[in-house]
Amino acid sequence: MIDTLYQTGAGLLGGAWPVVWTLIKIIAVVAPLMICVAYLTLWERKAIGWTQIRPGPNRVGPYGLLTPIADAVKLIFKEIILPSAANKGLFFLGPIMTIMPALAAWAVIPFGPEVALANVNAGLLLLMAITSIEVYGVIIAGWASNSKYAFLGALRASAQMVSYEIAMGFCLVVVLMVSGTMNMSAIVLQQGQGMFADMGLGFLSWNWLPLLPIFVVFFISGLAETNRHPFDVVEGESEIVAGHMVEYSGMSFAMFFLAEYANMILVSILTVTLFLGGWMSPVAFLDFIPGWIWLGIKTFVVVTLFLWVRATFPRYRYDQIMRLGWKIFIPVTLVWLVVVGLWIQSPFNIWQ
Amino acid sequence: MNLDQYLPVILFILVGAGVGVAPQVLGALLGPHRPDQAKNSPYECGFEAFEDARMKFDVRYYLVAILFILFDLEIAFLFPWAVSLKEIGATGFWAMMIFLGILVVGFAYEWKKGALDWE
Amino acid sequence: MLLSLSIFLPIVCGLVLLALGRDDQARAVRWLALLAALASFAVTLPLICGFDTSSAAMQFVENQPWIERFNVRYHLGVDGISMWFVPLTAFITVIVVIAAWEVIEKRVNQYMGAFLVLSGLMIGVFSALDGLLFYVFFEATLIPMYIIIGVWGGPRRVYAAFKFFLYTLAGSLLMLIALLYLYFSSGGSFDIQTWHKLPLPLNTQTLLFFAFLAAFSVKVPMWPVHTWLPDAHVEAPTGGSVVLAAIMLKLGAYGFLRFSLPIAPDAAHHWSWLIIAMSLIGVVYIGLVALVQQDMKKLVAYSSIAHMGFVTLGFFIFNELGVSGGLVQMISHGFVSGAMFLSIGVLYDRVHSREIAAYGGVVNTMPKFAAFALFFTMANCGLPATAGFVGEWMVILGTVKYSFWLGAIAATALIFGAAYSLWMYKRVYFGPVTNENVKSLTDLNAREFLMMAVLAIAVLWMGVYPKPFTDVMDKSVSHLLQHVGSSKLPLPVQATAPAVSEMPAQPAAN
Amino acid sequence: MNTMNWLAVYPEIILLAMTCVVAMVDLWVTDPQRRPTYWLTQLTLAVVGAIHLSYFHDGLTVYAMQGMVVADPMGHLLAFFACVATIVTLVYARPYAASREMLKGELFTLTLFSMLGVSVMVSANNFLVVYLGLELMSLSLYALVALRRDNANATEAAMKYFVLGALASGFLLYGLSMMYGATGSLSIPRVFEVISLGEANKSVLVFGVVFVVAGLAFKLGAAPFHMWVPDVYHGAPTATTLLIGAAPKLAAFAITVRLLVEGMIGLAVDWQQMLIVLSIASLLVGNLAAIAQSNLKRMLAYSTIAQMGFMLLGLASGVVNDNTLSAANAYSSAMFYAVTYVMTTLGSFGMILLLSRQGHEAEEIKDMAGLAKRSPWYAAVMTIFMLSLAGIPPTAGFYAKLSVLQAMISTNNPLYLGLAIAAVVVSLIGAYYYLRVIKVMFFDEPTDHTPLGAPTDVRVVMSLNGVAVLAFGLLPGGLMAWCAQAIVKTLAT
Amino acid sequence: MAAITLGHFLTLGAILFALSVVGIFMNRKNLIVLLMAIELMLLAVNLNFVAFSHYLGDMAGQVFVFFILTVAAAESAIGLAILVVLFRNRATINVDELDALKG
Repeated sequence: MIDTLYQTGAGLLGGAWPVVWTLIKIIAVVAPLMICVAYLTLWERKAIGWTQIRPGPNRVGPYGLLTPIADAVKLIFKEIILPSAANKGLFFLGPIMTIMPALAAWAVIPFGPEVALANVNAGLLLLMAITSIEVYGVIIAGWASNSKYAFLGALRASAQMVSYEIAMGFCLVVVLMVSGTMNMSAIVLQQGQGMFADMGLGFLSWNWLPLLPIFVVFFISGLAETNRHPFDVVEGESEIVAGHMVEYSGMSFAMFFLAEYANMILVSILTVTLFLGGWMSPVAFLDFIPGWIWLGIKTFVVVTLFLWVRATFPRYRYDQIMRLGWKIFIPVTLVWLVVVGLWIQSPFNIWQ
Repeated sequence: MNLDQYLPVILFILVGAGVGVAPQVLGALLGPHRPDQAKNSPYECGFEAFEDARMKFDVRYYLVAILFILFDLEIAFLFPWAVSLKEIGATGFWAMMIFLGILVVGFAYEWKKGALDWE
Repeated sequence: MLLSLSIFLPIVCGLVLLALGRDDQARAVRWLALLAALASFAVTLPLICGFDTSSAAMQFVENQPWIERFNVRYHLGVDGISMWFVPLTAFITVIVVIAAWEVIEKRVNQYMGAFLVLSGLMIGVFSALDGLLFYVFFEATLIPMYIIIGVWGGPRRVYAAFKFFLYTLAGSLLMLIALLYLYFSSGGSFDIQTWHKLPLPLNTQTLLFFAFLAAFSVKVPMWPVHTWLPDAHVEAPTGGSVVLAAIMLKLGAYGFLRFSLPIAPDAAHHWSWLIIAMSLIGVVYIGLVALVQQDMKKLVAYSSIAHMGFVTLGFFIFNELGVSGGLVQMISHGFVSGAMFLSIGVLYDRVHSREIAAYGGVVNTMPKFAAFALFFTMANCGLPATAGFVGEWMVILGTVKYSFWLGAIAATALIFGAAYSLWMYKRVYFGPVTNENVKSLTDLNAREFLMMAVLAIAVLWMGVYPKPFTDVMDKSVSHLLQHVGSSKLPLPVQATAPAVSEMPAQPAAN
Repeated sequence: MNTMNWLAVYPEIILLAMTCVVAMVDLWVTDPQRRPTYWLTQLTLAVVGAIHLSYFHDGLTVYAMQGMVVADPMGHLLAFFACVATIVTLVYARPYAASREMLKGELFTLTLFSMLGVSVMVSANNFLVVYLGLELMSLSLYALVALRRDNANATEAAMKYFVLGALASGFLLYGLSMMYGATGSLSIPRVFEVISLGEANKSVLVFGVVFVVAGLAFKLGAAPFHMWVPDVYHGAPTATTLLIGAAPKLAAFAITVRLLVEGMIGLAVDWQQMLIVLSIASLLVGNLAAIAQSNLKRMLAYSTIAQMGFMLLGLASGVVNDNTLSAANAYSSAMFYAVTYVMTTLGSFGMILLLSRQGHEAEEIKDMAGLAKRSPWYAAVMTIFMLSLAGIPPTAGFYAKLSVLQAMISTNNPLYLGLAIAAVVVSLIGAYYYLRVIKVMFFDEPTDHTPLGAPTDVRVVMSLNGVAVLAFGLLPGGLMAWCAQAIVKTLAT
Repeated sequence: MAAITLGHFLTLGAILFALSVVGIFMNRKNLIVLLMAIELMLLAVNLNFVAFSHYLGDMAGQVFVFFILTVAAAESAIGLAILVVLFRNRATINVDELDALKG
């Protein structure tokens, strides 16, 4: 069916068709993503509610299912306040720079074998490059607002993000070492090989097991990168209110909100892709279930883990955050990097 | 060079930017616009803002930025090495170990000098 | 070994004094310095006795490799032209040490050390047979002299010291280029005697000639580059003036004989008119300038320039009388001008003024001194039977031989000499005692008497019996003139360039 | 070409390893005098210097690290001198640094790193290695200039040094990229080959050479790319000035030879013209501006510009009329010039260090007043340095000038003859301001009559330094022969 | 797509380079701009190297770029550090006001 559609379109639009076709595919990714994001907010409130033995939002629609829609409508009709002495252009640019990378990174995420918008060879590199832009949004927003809280929040956020980016980078390097490629699909496929996979127990061949410390570091760094609890001092209400977003309102604020949740999903799907076998089924006898469902399930689990962490842990102090990033994660990843390197050099190399 | 694969990436970036622009425009059009001085003043817990918000800030942020640049570049070196680790064999491995050794010296230096302490 | 010894004995002694001496041991330092100077002088005496007057060749030769990469050699030797200057230098140094005995009170060791080092370096200049070695000594003499003028000099000493240094350096740097050019064109040799034999085209010779002229004319000094000399003399301490006049000026004149004439004889002939003109202008014009001086030292300084004009005049008329006359004039001027400056020093030490007007009637209070002064003044204006007469007379005779009118002009210059010398003498020594300064003068003490007497004997001896001096020179001078007389232009017929092929090759690339 | 030859790069390996060790050791040193760090640094430099010297005496040319590095006599000799210069610098710098809160581990670590950069540069056989060595050295030096964090002048100097240094690197790199594009290789011997075969695009090459020369001129501090020199020399803590003024000059000379001579001798006609212009400009600017200075460091900085101009004249007289016969002569004269310059400059800046006391920077020329009365020996030593810089015999500086002039004259080319004359005339101006220092020391009355106090090691090294300048003035043959030997052997391969 | 030749890359590189040089020499206000100009200069060089490397089919140029990138980072790190201490001493990063060193 898709093929037919493609052919027809190509006939109709000629040279411009690939662009249009790609746009269609992008929308096919973005639209569900937006819905996911919207409902993630609801899921978060529900999940936390349940953890604290309360029902969570339940007024709008059945079980509160229309809450995100109501939120959106409310936000659209809110006034966008431009604080005095703010840099107008930058103030407008901040949210854009935040949401853009959170979405653009999806271009290289593989949803199944050969199912990625851009199956580029330097996928992982591209991902790192795009997500690094995130910091700009934060900084620009903080600077443009002309508010001390925003400014301090932005500084804190960016320092924290870049700190954890290093740990994250080291984690990616270790993954690369064992997979030998930067292509995301190939990284997933590589996890399907190995002794346990041959025995039908694919989930034991995935990267999370041999790279367990890295997996843990990656996940926690992911929390910090997205400024999620327990690393959310950026918007620590008791200290600096909403951090770099304090002066934003209405849809501008919604953009930051959207970006945060999109990023959360992105980090989750990355974790899944890099460590949890992507679209592959954990055990051979469940292979009949389609890959995208597996991917969805795994991502959902990891996202829920994010929420669980939020519900469980108290907030870290800023110096503790920095210490964790620099003094614990970097040494751990470095050591494990060397260990894996030696492992690959040794006869016991399991990633032939 | 196969650049075709990068077309979606560029388009996606544009779409992402569009997703950023459209709602803000929409919000600006649909939302009310009734500014007053109190509303527009920067939020300072009810106080009057008494100095420029773009103030001097702690030098440690610079330090973090500088350290970040350096470490990030180490990672940039590690990337191609990691990808080709299986081809370059022991020589390549040990070369990078020397590199990492020097990196560790630098890291230990920073640690002991207190560059990594926030307090 | 003798020459090395005469060079390095004073230098080493001087350095030792510099390094070890302290102001609270001034007495010991003085005696040590005197001892060193006497020893150095003693070392030069065998040169006079052992010199073979029948040969024009270099004697007491020492030849060792020094800087092998540039084929520079430590090559020393003296011939008739340079021989007398070695003992003369050592002798003047002794005088200078004695002259400074009580006068110099601060930093005595540095003063004495500087003069001893200077003496060694100047002997080095006179005996170097290697171009670069010559240059090194030639330049190195600037350093102690600069310090001497600057530290112990008069009120404008800094200006004078700088002027002295920079003028001389400016000239000699051009000479350095010339030396390097000769090194290159001789195929890698710094040997002066090799250069003498080098055939060179006229325009090259001209360039070389002017490069050397730049160095030596400043040093001599010739009009119009003489202006540093009055300043240097006026500001220098007595010892500095003595050495400057007696020896340093001779370095330049000596350079003409060692470099300009033999290396570029054709150019020398070609441009001799220029030198002669400059010399004559110097003699006449400077004589006139000397007449109007108010300052005794300046007057004697100008008279030195005039006397050195005779020397260069003598060199560039290319006959034996002229050249030997010039040489004799150099030596005699060494004694006479030294004595003149010492006389002024004697007065200055007592009155602390050099103004002629500050004196008058000195003969009344210092009869012994006045007698010496009269004798030296007479020598300075060339009275027969004094040293000054012989050289000037020979030069004038030579000039007349060359051209009557030039000789006539030169002879008139003698009159100026007599005029300013005697007039100064009259104003300073004769007449009634006009002021308190002069009234309180005391006559020579034993030390001063000794210096004066020794110098007077030397001046008298040279004036009465100059034969030992001329004997030594004869062969070398005639050899030189013979050499200068024959053209060195490379002739197409005379295709052999003897020296070049034997020279070690230029260090080649790759 | 395709082997590692670890043996050839032992000095660099040792240097790197020891730098790391020093950096680590210092973290646990509590001694405020930093003795363990200091002695470990000196030991390292001494050992490395000794190895370089022995390699130099072996006289072999070895390609190492798969042709990236060439360990040849020139490289070893220059590295040896750089080691010696750094040792001497540290000796002079220690008391000064101690009284200015500069005596930290970083001083030693960064010094060793810059020395490593020098060491890498002098034996580079590839554009990449040249660049890396250059940056390693420069970056360390930028940091060293800013080592006195509370000193406004020092930080300003550091900023200027940094900006213009980075600009220079940019120029050099741009030029190198052009060379790479034209010749298709980063390897210096290969570049040489391609150029001499005439296969490369001439206009691209010349375009590249312009930028390379400009970049090198920046690094050497030759006019009109000299503007950083006075400010940096002046503003930097004197100990750092010494570090900038000594070993890096040798390195700059080395890469000039590596890039221009070993790589691009085929384009000699083009770059020599530029060097000539640079050197004339440097001689004029350096000497004329130096006269007006009252600050000794600034004056010496301008004098450096002039001295570099003179050295460039030596480099510019290698190839005349397509004749490379005099090349070895010319380049070894330039090398000798660089070496003696470094030796002298060490002493003269060392003297400023010696004169400075706690809380007082003796930077002004008038601070030298009456030194001859306070400490005659130091005055004599300083006199030797000044005379050497002025090129008056019998000091080493004279032979440096002599050998360069000799190289120019032996081209037997009227242009070069004229240049030589111009050079000596301009250096006459130079003599003036050097003499002024001597004048101040000897003729002026001191404001302070206390003799200079200095630790024994400083006294000994300073005296040795002065004696060396004089001794190489009396017997320069050995050093000249070394330089000649190094260049001849290097060019032969 | 229209053919992009080596010349285009080189021209772009040259323009960037020229811009950065102008930025360094004409900038009289802010030191940060100066640091940025320096980075731009290195990027221009990188562009050259990559272009040449591609058209020559030789990897060495790209390796060089890698090193330049690293060094550029180290350079800007040091530059920023110096900037910070300078600001602490002078309370300005205005290029025009850095004139304490004049002789």
